Amino acid sequence: MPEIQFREALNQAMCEEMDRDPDVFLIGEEVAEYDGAYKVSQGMLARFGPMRVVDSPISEAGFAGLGVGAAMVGMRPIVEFMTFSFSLVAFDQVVNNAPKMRYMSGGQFKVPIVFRGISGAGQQLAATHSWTVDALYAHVPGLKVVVPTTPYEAKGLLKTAIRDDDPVIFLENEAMYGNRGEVPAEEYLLPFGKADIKREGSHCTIVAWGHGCLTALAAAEQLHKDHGIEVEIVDPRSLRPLDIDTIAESVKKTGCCVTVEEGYPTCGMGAEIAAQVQEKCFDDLDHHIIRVGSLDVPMPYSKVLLNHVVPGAQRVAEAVKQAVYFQG
Amino acid sequence: MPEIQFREALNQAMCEEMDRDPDVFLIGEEVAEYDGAYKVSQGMLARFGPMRVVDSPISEAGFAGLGVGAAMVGMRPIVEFMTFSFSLVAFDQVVNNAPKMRYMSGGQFKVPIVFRGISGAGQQLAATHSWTVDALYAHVPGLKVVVPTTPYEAKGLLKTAIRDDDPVIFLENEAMYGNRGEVPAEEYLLPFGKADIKREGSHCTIVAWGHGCLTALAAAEQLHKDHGIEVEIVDPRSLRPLDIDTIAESVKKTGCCVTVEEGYPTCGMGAEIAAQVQEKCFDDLDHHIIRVGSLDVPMPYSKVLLNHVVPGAQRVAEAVKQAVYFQG
Amino acid sequence: MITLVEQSQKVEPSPAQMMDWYRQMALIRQFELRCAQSYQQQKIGGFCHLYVGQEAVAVGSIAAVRPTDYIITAYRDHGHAIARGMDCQSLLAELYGKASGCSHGKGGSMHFFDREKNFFGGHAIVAGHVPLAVGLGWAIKYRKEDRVVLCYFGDGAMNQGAFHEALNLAGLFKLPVIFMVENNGYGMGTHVQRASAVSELKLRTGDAYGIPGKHVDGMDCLAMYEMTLAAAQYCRAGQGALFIEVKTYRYRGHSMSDPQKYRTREEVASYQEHDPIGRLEKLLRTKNLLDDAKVQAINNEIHAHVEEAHHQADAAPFPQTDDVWNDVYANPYGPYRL
Amino acid sequence: MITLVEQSQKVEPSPAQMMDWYRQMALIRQFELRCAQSYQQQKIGGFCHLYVGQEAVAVGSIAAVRPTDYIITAYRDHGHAIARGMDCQSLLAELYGKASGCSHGKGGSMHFFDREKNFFGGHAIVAGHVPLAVGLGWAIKYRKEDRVVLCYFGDGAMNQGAFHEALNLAGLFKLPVIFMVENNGYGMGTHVQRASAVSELKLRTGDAYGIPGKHVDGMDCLAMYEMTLAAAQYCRAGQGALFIEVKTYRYRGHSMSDPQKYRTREEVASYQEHDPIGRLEKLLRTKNLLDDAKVQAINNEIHAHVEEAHHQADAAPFPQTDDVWNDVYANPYGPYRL
Ligand SMILES: Cc1ncc(C[n+]2csc(CCOP(=O)(O)OP(=O)(O)O)c2C)c(N)n1
Ligand SMILES: Cc1ncc(C[n+]2csc(CCOP(=O)(O)OP(=O)(O)O)c2C)c(N)n1
Ligand SMILES: [Mg+2]
Ligand SMILES: [Mg+2]
Repeated sequence: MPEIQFREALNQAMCEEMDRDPDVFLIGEEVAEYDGAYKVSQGMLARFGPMRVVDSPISEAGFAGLGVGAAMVGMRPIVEFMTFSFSLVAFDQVVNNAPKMRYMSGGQFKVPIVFRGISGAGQQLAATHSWTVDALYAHVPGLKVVVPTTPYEAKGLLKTAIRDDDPVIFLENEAMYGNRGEVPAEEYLLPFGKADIKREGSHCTIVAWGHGCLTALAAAEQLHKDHGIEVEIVDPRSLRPLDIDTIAESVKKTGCCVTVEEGYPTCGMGAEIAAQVQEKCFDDLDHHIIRVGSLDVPMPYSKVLLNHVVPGAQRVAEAVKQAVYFQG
Repeated sequence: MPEIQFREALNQAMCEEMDRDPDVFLIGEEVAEYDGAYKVSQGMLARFGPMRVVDSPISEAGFAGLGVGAAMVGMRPIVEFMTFSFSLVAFDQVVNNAPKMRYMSGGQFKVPIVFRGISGAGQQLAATHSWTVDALYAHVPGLKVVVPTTPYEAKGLLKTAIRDDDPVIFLENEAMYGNRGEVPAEEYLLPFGKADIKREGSHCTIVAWGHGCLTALAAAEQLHKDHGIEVEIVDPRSLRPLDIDTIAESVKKTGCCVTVEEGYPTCGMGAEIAAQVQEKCFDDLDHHIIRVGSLDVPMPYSKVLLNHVVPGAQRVAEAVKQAVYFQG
Repeated sequence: MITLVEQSQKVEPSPAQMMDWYRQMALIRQFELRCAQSYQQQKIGGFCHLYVGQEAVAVGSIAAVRPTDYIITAYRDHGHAIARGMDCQSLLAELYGKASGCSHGKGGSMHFFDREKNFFGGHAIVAGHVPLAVGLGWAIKYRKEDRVVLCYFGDGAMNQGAFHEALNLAGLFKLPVIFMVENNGYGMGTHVQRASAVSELKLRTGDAYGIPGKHVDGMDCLAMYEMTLAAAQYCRAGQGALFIEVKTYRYRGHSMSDPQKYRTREEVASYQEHDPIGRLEKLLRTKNLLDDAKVQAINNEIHAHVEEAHHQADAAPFPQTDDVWNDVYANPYGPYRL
Repeated sequence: MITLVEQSQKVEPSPAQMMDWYRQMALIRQFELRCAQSYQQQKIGGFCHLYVGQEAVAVGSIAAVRPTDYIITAYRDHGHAIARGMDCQSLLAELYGKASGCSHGKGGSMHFFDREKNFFGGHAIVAGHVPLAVGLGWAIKYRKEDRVVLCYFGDGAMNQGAFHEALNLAGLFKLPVIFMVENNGYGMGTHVQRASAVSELKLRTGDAYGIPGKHVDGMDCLAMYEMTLAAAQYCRAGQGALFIEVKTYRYRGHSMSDPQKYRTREEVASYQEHDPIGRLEKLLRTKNLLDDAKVQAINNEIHAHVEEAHHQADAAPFPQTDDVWNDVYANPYGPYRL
């Protein structure tokens, strides 16, 4: 299988779907002539022309809404937010127009739109530019929220997202764009609502996705090597719908659960998973569920502070040790 | 003690603080000449004049940002959102500018601003107009989120909010504006981060606030009368800071916990409370924590549908019965 | 460049057309009065914004476009829906929260939709739909279709950020969208002069977005028709977007609970003297198309129609509570097959 | 009404003033080049937007206002901070993420703040600070103070909703705010003509917000000074807000990682011929205020200053990790006493 970068996987997904369906187009800031602020759309303008790969002014509410309107007549817009931190100026369009048009019209309209772009901290961009928006959007019925961890998932999930008839929030991470991974040459799709066991283990379940999942994998490796603690990592891949069954099954096996997220912890995705896990696995838990998240502060610029705020492998490992009552 | 309406309590709080401090002003849509869309600011224009009670165009991002800017030089704006559903077009100003200016500037600026207005469903306004924004704002470090349940709390907490040096999200509910309650004639303030036990009981803890707390009280009365089940109701009054200690103490006593919220359940405040309670009270819980919230759908218009979506006393009572293993 | 009306040949609508418009306006008015009554009876809930006084705007402008053209508006949408030919019964059923409502009882007054009739709502967030209109325009341009978008909003909406972003996009991409501000003088209780730094709204889009601004008397159904016809022609010719300031007036309060202390009875009365229905009626009388008896007959017929719609809607069943779960998603589990 | 410059008496800055401006511009340039170097050495992280080429804008305009006036800008804020008199060492320390930085290492390049110097940031969300500027203006008017606000933003920012809402408010409330667009031709890689339906930006605010739009050559420090002086006079006189389109150019990429395929070397070179520093230097030479030796001396002195600042900032300690918890709230528990 060819090994490609995460950003190439996304690029392939978009190109294949645009080849397949003339209703698909990409709009966003710098997606066309600049080839994408992070080069995800590299070469697409040359290939598809300016009506299908569209540079927008810095008007997130405007072009997000443009996408929703176009989707209402059957187009399939891919709306790129340079980062999802900038989706906050378009928040009303994303949380009110996209996910509610179908419901409010009694089912007359589909809104097949994908909002995609970077979410997450880690690049020293300080408080306003470092949003992890998982929880903000998973909160909203009518939206679907997808977070790929590998290039393989990036491609398969993005293709599914583009074909999906509902608005999908597709969250990427700058730190992962260069990551390489195997991606089949043949076409494939990956389903939403189907978690992936990224690592098997019997001592503790970690639920983690996206960049946090890579952190969890590193922690798991360390715990294995240092202490023989075998962690099972469940990657939900989509946060809405959430495959709670697979998560619960794992927790029933291990008896404990740690969640990892890079966003603000309060009312975060970790809280949601904890609330559901304690409901499904009340009699199976040997320890309370531990949430590992960003510290509950705005994101600072300075690297030493940033590294303290964003959860690293060490913090995850400590949580696991606590969960399994490890006496070091 | 005089009995006054909830809206009068808010009005008194604003008037007293404006009398006391010339830096306090009120801005919003229809707050001045119209006397407030919901008459909360009745008479204030006449009393304080148009520089201190300010009608704004329909520009939520504009006037929310105006407030933040004015707060940076020591003014104390009260920004009224006609409803918090409309705060979503100003989301970036509320979640990025207000709560992060202090942090990003290394503590050079205070942002003493209050954003207040209606939050909650219940008036048949359909999906875009029926937001309960508790969780959206409690998610964000740098904000404080306050929800009064009684006129007494409305006044005491709003006065605290206006004097607070940080941005405060102050959530009211249209259905409660006419509610009457005793309010002392003398001046008083109520603290944030201090829960109130709205009802004592030994069988089950309900955590509920604002309109949901009234629902919980109704359920408690019903459970008491019908089944002799004695519910303890803990009203956190502020969701950020959250008085988890008082909640946990109650749960340790009762052994079970039900949360009630009117917002979307996923990544909601109920999830946060559940996650914290299972952490603090893991060994004390006899049943998993049950969350009662809005059904996980956009808010429908039709009353029969709406009443099904918003949690009522019946649904709360059922949850309590489940939590105490009541065999009816 | 923007001498629209002058360019288009002077249009003389046929007697049948004018009679139709008269009927439509009268229907809207009676429909709205019925709504007021039903609201008082608490058959209608939520916010309900009546179109009384503004009838000529929707009727005249929608008459000038084709059924294939796209229409989108704000929450004061009853008039547009009726002018677009939506059935009164399905509208009343919607208002009464019934399953047979045009939005299955999920939308209510502010959210009328009709996919078949190219009626894209009914939107309650002020100016939130203006970017959607641009998206509809984008789709038309993308697909090289012979359509235009008619997008209505109020004077108050022009101070929203979404309006600004949308208009710049429409100007930049030269999209076939007619932006029509129904300037009824007030956004809720706020006079346009207390909300817009520049209250001559037709000026606000030319230098700002390269979208020419025109001006028309919204109490005059024929003028509305003529202006919109010219505008649609302009858009169809690929010349880009247009902005039209429509001067109109609402006779009733902003919504059902409005003490209206911001204006005088005299002000309302002065506009009612130019009532759009009365005005067309007068014209039709001079043309001998109407007389007292015909007016009475038409009103009776409309009354019967509205009452019948009301009775049917009233008798229709409410949705099942389980219906709350429907239409949250088109693909609840996603399209997983290749 | 808006013949600003003409109205104000023609200003002739003193030799000392002009020498000061020359020094400031040279300092900004050397500071920025040092930043580029430090960025390459990974001493600076995040986004870093250099001001090279635009020096005359900040220097000329800030020279024209008083220390008590309020200044607020976007993320390309190094030049404004230096022109406002902020200390290079505290700026470099900020860039290096040090506790002694002007924002204690929490803000970085895009978030310089100095309360003492009335410098209100440094804001990274495009146009997100424009409403804040209006709030500063509101406070001035409310308190009847003799101040103005100088608010900078880029050409790209004018297509944001927040810009629109803010300008309408400033126009409506007649606030003492000078809105200054630094039109450097591009928002990232997008030419202003591909982003703004109307690319002559000075036109965009008059008919839209009743805020007169002026135009000035941003490569000419003296013109900037003159225009801003007149504008401040206008605002101080209570005449309301003003908009100034400043034509300028950035020599470097948008941020540190910009391949700049959207423009040619020739284009950049053509602007560099009108370099603001070179231009003032030429003038000062004709006035015999500068010669080769003096230029050299000034540059040496600045170089030493920047290097010294760099060394001190570089040697300064990082914040303690526990510092992440500071300054989230001013009152972590609220003011509970009466
Ligand atoms: C973003 C937003 N802010 C506020 C409101 C509340 N609101 C509804 S209608 C209205 C007035 C709108 O006036 P205008 O645009 O002139 O339309 P009209 O009612 O006159 O038809 C307001 C303030 C809203 N729906 N959305
Ligand atoms: C709301 C928002 N959208 C997008 C961005 C990303 N971004 C940062 S700067 C920039 C270009 C801004 O151009 P302009 O306003 O002309 O300022 P300049 O960089 O030329 O000084 C973009 C798109 C952002 N910071 N905020
Ligand atoms: Mg109006
Ligand atoms: Mg620029």
